[in-house]
Amino acid sequence: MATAVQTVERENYLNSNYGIKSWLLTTDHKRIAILYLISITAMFWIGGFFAMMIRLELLTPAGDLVSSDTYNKLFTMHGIIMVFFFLIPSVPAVLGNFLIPLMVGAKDLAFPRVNLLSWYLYIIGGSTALVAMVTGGVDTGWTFYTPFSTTYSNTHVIGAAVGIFITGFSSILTGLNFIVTIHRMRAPGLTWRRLPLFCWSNYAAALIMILGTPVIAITLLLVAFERAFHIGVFNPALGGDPLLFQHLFWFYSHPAVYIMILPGMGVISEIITCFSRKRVFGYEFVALASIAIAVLGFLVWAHHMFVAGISVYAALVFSLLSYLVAIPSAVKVFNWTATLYKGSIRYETPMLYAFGFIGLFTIGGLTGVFLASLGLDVHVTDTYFVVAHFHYVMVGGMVMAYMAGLHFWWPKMTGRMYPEAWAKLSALLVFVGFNTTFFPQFILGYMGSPRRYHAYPPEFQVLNVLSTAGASILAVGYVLPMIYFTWSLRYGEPAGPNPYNAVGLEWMTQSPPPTHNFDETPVVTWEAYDYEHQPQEEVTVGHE
Amino acid sequence: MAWQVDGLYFLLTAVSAFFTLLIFALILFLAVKYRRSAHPHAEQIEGSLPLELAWTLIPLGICMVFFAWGSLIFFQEARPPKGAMEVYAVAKQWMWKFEYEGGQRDINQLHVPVGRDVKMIMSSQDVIHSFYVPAFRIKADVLPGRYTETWFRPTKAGTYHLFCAEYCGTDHSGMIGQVIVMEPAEYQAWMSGGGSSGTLASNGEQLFQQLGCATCHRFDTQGRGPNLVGIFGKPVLLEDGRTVTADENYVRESILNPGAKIVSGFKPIMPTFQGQVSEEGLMSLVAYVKSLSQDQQKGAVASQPPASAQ
Amino acid sequence: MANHTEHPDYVGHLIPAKLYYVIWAILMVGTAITVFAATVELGVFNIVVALVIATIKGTLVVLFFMHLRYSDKLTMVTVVASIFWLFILFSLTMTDYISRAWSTYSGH
Amino acid sequence: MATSEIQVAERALQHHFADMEQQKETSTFGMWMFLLTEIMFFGGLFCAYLVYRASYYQAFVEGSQKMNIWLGATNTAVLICSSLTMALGVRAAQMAKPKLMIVLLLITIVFGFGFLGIKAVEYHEHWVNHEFPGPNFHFETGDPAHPPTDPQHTQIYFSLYWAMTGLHALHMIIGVGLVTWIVIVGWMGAFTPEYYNPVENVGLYWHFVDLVWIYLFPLLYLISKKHGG
Repeated sequence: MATAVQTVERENYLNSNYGIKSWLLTTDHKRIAILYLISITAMFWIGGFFAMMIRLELLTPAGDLVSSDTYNKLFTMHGIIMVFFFLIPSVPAVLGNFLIPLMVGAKDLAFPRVNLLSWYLYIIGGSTALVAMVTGGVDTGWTFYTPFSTTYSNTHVIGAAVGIFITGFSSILTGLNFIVTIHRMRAPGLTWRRLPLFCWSNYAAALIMILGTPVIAITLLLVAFERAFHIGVFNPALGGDPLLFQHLFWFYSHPAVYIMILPGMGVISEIITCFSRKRVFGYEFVALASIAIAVLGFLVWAHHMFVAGISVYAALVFSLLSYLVAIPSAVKVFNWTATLYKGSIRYETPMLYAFGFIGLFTIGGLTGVFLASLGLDVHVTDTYFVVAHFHYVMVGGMVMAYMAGLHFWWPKMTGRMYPEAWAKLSALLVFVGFNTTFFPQFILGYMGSPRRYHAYPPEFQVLNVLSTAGASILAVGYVLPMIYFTWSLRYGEPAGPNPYNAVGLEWMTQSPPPTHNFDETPVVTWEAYDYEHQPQEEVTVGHE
Repeated sequence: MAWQVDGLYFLLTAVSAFFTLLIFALILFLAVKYRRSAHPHAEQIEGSLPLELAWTLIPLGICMVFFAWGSLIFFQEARPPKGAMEVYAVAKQWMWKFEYEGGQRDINQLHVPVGRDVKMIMSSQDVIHSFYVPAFRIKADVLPGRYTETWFRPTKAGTYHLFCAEYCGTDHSGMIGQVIVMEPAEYQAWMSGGGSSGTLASNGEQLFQQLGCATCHRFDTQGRGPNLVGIFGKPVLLEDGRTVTADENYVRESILNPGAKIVSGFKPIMPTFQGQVSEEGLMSLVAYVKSLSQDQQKGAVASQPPASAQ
Repeated sequence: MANHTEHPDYVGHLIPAKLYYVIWAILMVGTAITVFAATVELGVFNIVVALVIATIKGTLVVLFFMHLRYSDKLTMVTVVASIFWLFILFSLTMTDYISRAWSTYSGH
Repeated sequence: MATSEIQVAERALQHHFADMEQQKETSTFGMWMFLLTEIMFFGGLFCAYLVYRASYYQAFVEGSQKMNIWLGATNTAVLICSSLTMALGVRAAQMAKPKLMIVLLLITIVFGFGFLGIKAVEYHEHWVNHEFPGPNFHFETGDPAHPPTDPQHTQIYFSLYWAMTGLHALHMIIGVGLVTWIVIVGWMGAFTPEYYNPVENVGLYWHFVDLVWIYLFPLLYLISKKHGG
C-alpha cells in the first residue's frame, strides 16, 4: 500500500475541479450520485441507531429502557427514515444515478439540472423530517394511519408529512429522469434487447415512482391539512372514512416496496452474470419480469388491509392478484440460479452478497405468499411475522443488493479497490447477523406477538433476545464496510478501468470516469452480457 | 378454526421450505461445481422456453391452490354462524370494554363458554384498534364510526391472550387483556354473579324511550318514522331507489346520520343523535332494535339444523 | 400549409390556425351543452352526459391543443398509461366500496 | 437571418445531447412524463371524490347546489379561450413570429388572471357563507323547506371542493408565472423554430390545467339540480 501510485492521474469527474461550490452546484450525474451516497449513508446510520434502540428495549419483556412514548417515536422514525430516506433512494439515486448514463452510453441524464434539484429536494425534505424528529418526534408509525395521525397524536405529524411530501418529489424527478434517459439517450446500437438488466429494473422502478408517488404526496398533504384546519376527509368523527386513507396510502406504499426491490434485482443480474461469466439465463424473461412486477405491483395494495374492514369480496380480488405478483419474482430467482449452470464462478465479495440476496429474497418472497393467503393473513398480519417478512425483503433483499452493488461498482466510482478479505468477512457477518435477527421473528409472529409493542408477554423473551443478539452482529457487519470503504479511498489499490473483466459500457471507460463519461460516443454492436467474446484474462486485482 | 389455519400454515411452510432449500442447494451445488478453478470456461446458454414456462406455471398452480384454500378459511372467518352468542366490544385508548347480551360488563377480560360460537360486534371510541386473539387465529380491526365483526368458537377452557394489533398510540402495548374460556356451568354461574341492571336490549329500550325515539318510531304504521319491529336483517328500500340490509351498521348510521339513507316513503325529518349517545348506548339501541326482530327469527332458527363451524 | 409537411421533424407539426378555432368553437359549444344538460333532470344520466361531454372536450384538447395527434407512439403510450393507472386506482378502490354493502349476510 | 438563428440554436443545445432533435424529443417526452405524474396527483383527490360521492350522493347534491353555475361556466369558457391563445402562441413560436407569440401569451396571462379573479369571488362567497370546512363550517341549503339532510358529508364535499379547486388554482398561478417567464425570455429573442421547447412545454402544462378544469366543472358544479326529498 505504501507504494500507492503517485503518477499524475488522468482527469476524471472527481478531480476535474475542486471546492465545495463545484460539488453543490454540479449537474454531473456522477457527482450527484456521490452527494446522494453521503446523504443516504447518514440517514442509514440515523435509522440504524433507532433500530438498535428498539432492539435493546426489546431485550426484556418489561418496557424498561425507554418510555412507551419514546419507543413509539423510535419505531416511527426508524420506519420513516429507512423507507423514505434510505431504501427508496438507495440503489436508484446512488447507483442508478451513477450508472444509468454510463450504461446507456450517454454523457449525462436527460435533465441534469432536474437531477440536482432532486437532490436538493431530498435534502430539504430530509431536513424537514429530521427537524420534526429532533424537536419532539413523531409517533404515528410510518403508515400515518388516520384518525390517529390526524386527530389523536400530539406529535410533529405535519413536519414529517411535509418532509415526506417534498422528498416524494425528489423521487418523482429521479424516476422521470431515468425513464426519459433510457428512452431517449441510448447510444447508437443499444436496442432495448441489448439494454443491461440494471437499466430495465430501474426503468420499472421509475415507472412506480412517477405513477405512485404523487398519490401518497396528495394523501399526506390531506393529512397535514386535516391536522392543521380540522377538516375531516379521513376522520370518521367528521364523516370521513379512515379506510380511504389506507387505500390511497397503500396504493403508493405497496408498489413502493417494488421501488425498493426492483433496482436491487437489477444489481444482482449484473453481478451474477459477471462472476459466472455468462449471459443471463432467459434475458427477456428477467427483463419483462421487472415490468410485470411494476404493473402487477399496483394491483395488490389492499392485501395490507385484509383485516382492516374492507369487504370480503374485495379481499378476495386483492388476494388473487397478490399471488400473481409472486410469479415474476419467482421467475427471476429461477433464472438467476439457472445462470450459474455451466458458468465459471468466482466468489468475489459482490457475488457473495448476490448469493445472500437470492437466498434471503426467496425466503422473503415465499413468506409474502403466506400474507397473500387470506386465511393465514388474518392471523399473522400486524405481528412480528410481517416485520420479519418485510425485513427479509428490504434488508435481506434490498440492502444486500445495495451492498453488493456498492462493492461491485466501488472501483468504478472511486478508482480504488476495497480490501477483499475484510469485505468477505463483513458479507458473512451481515448474512449471519441478519438471519439471527429476523428468522426468530417469523416464529414470534406465528406465536402471536403483535408488532409495535413496547412491552411484551414474558414467553416471547427468548426469541427477542436472540433477535437482539443477531442485530449486534448485523451492526458490526455494516460498520466494517463503512470503515474499509473510507480507508480504501486513500489506501486502496488502484482499480483500473475494468477490475472484474466485466462487460457493459460502464466498464469501457476509465475509473473513475471522466466528466463526460466517454471520450467518444460508444456504438454498441453486441448483445447484453456478451461474456463469450470477452477475453478471460486472469484478474490482476483481487486475492486468488 | 385454529387447526384449519395451522394446517394451511404448516403445508405452506413445507412448500416454502422445499423451494427455499431447493434454491439454496442449487446455488451451493452450482457454485461449487462450476467454480472458476474447476470450470474455467463458461458455456453460454441463451435460455429455455420450456423451463421458463415450467417455473412460471408450476408456481402459479401451487399459488392458486393456496389461494383457494386460504380464501375458504377466510370466508368462514368472515361469516359468523347464525345463533352465535353476541358480545359487544368498545375499544378505546387503551382498554377493551365488553358488554354481554345479559347486560353484564367486562373490562379487558372477555368471558366466554366452551363450545359456543361467539360473535363479536365491535366499535372504537377513538382511533383504529384491532381485536386479536392469537389462540383462535382471529383478528379484526376495530374502527371508529362503524361496526366490524368477527367470531370464534373456543374449544378448550383456559385463559388466552387478547392483544390490540393495530398501533393506537402511547399505551398500545398495554391494551391487552384476557379471553377467559369457561366450562358452560361455570360460565352460567359467572354470568349470574354479576350485578347487571337488566339485559342489553332492555337498557336499549329504556334509552329508546328517554331519547323520545318512540314518538315517531311507533309500533304501527301511523308513525312519522318507520316501524322498527321485524326489520333487522331484512332489506330496506330507500327513498333514492337503493336497497340496503338493515344490519348493525345501518341502524347505527340511521341514529347518528339519519339523512344519509332515508327509508322509502318517509321524510328526512329525524334529527341526528350524534354526540348525545355514547358508544355503549348505541350498542344497547342496536341490541334493542335487534330484539324487536327476534321473536320472528327464533322460530326460523329453531327449525334449522344447529349452526356448525362447517 | 401543405409545404410545412416538408419541414424537418424537430420543428414539430404546424397545425393550421383554422383548426384551432374550430376546436375552440366545439369546446365552447360543449360547455354550453353541459350547462344546459345539467338543468334538465335526467336522473343518473346527468352525470353520464356531463362526463361524456367532458371526455370529448378533454380528448380534443389533448389531441389538438397538446398535439398528441401529431406526436410519436411513445407519447400516446404515456397518455394511455395515465388513463390506465387512474383506472386501476379508481376501480380497485371502488371494488371495496361497492361490494361492502354485499358483505352483510342475511344468514346461510 | 439564418446565421443568427443557427447561433441561437447552437447556444440552446445542451452539451449532453447529440443534436437539437434529440434535445427537443427528450424535453417534450419529459414534460409528458411530468404530466403523467400530475394526473396521478389529481387522481388521488378524484378518487376520494368518487368514493364519497358514491356513498353520500344526496350530501354532494346539496353542496353542489351552492355553487354558482354561471361563474363556473364563465370560468370554463375563460380557460378554453386561454387554451386557444396558448395554442396559437405556440404556433407563432413555431412560425418564428416572436411578437405575435408575445401578444398571444400576454392575452393568455390576462385570461389566467381572469380565471383566478372569478375563482376568488367564488371563494369569498363560500367563505362568508361559512362553507369552508373546519370548526366554523355551517351549512344551510338556502331553502327553509329543505333543511340539509346530511351536513356532515356536505362538509366533506366542501373539503374536496376546496382541495381540488385550490390545487387547480395553485397550478394556474404557477402556470401564469411560467407563461410570464416565457414572455420575458421570448422578448429577449431566445426562441426560434428550431428551439422553442420551453414554449411548447409550458403550453402542454397550460392545456393540462385546462383539462383538469374541464372535469372539475361538471363534477363539482353540476351534480344535480333536483332538490333532495
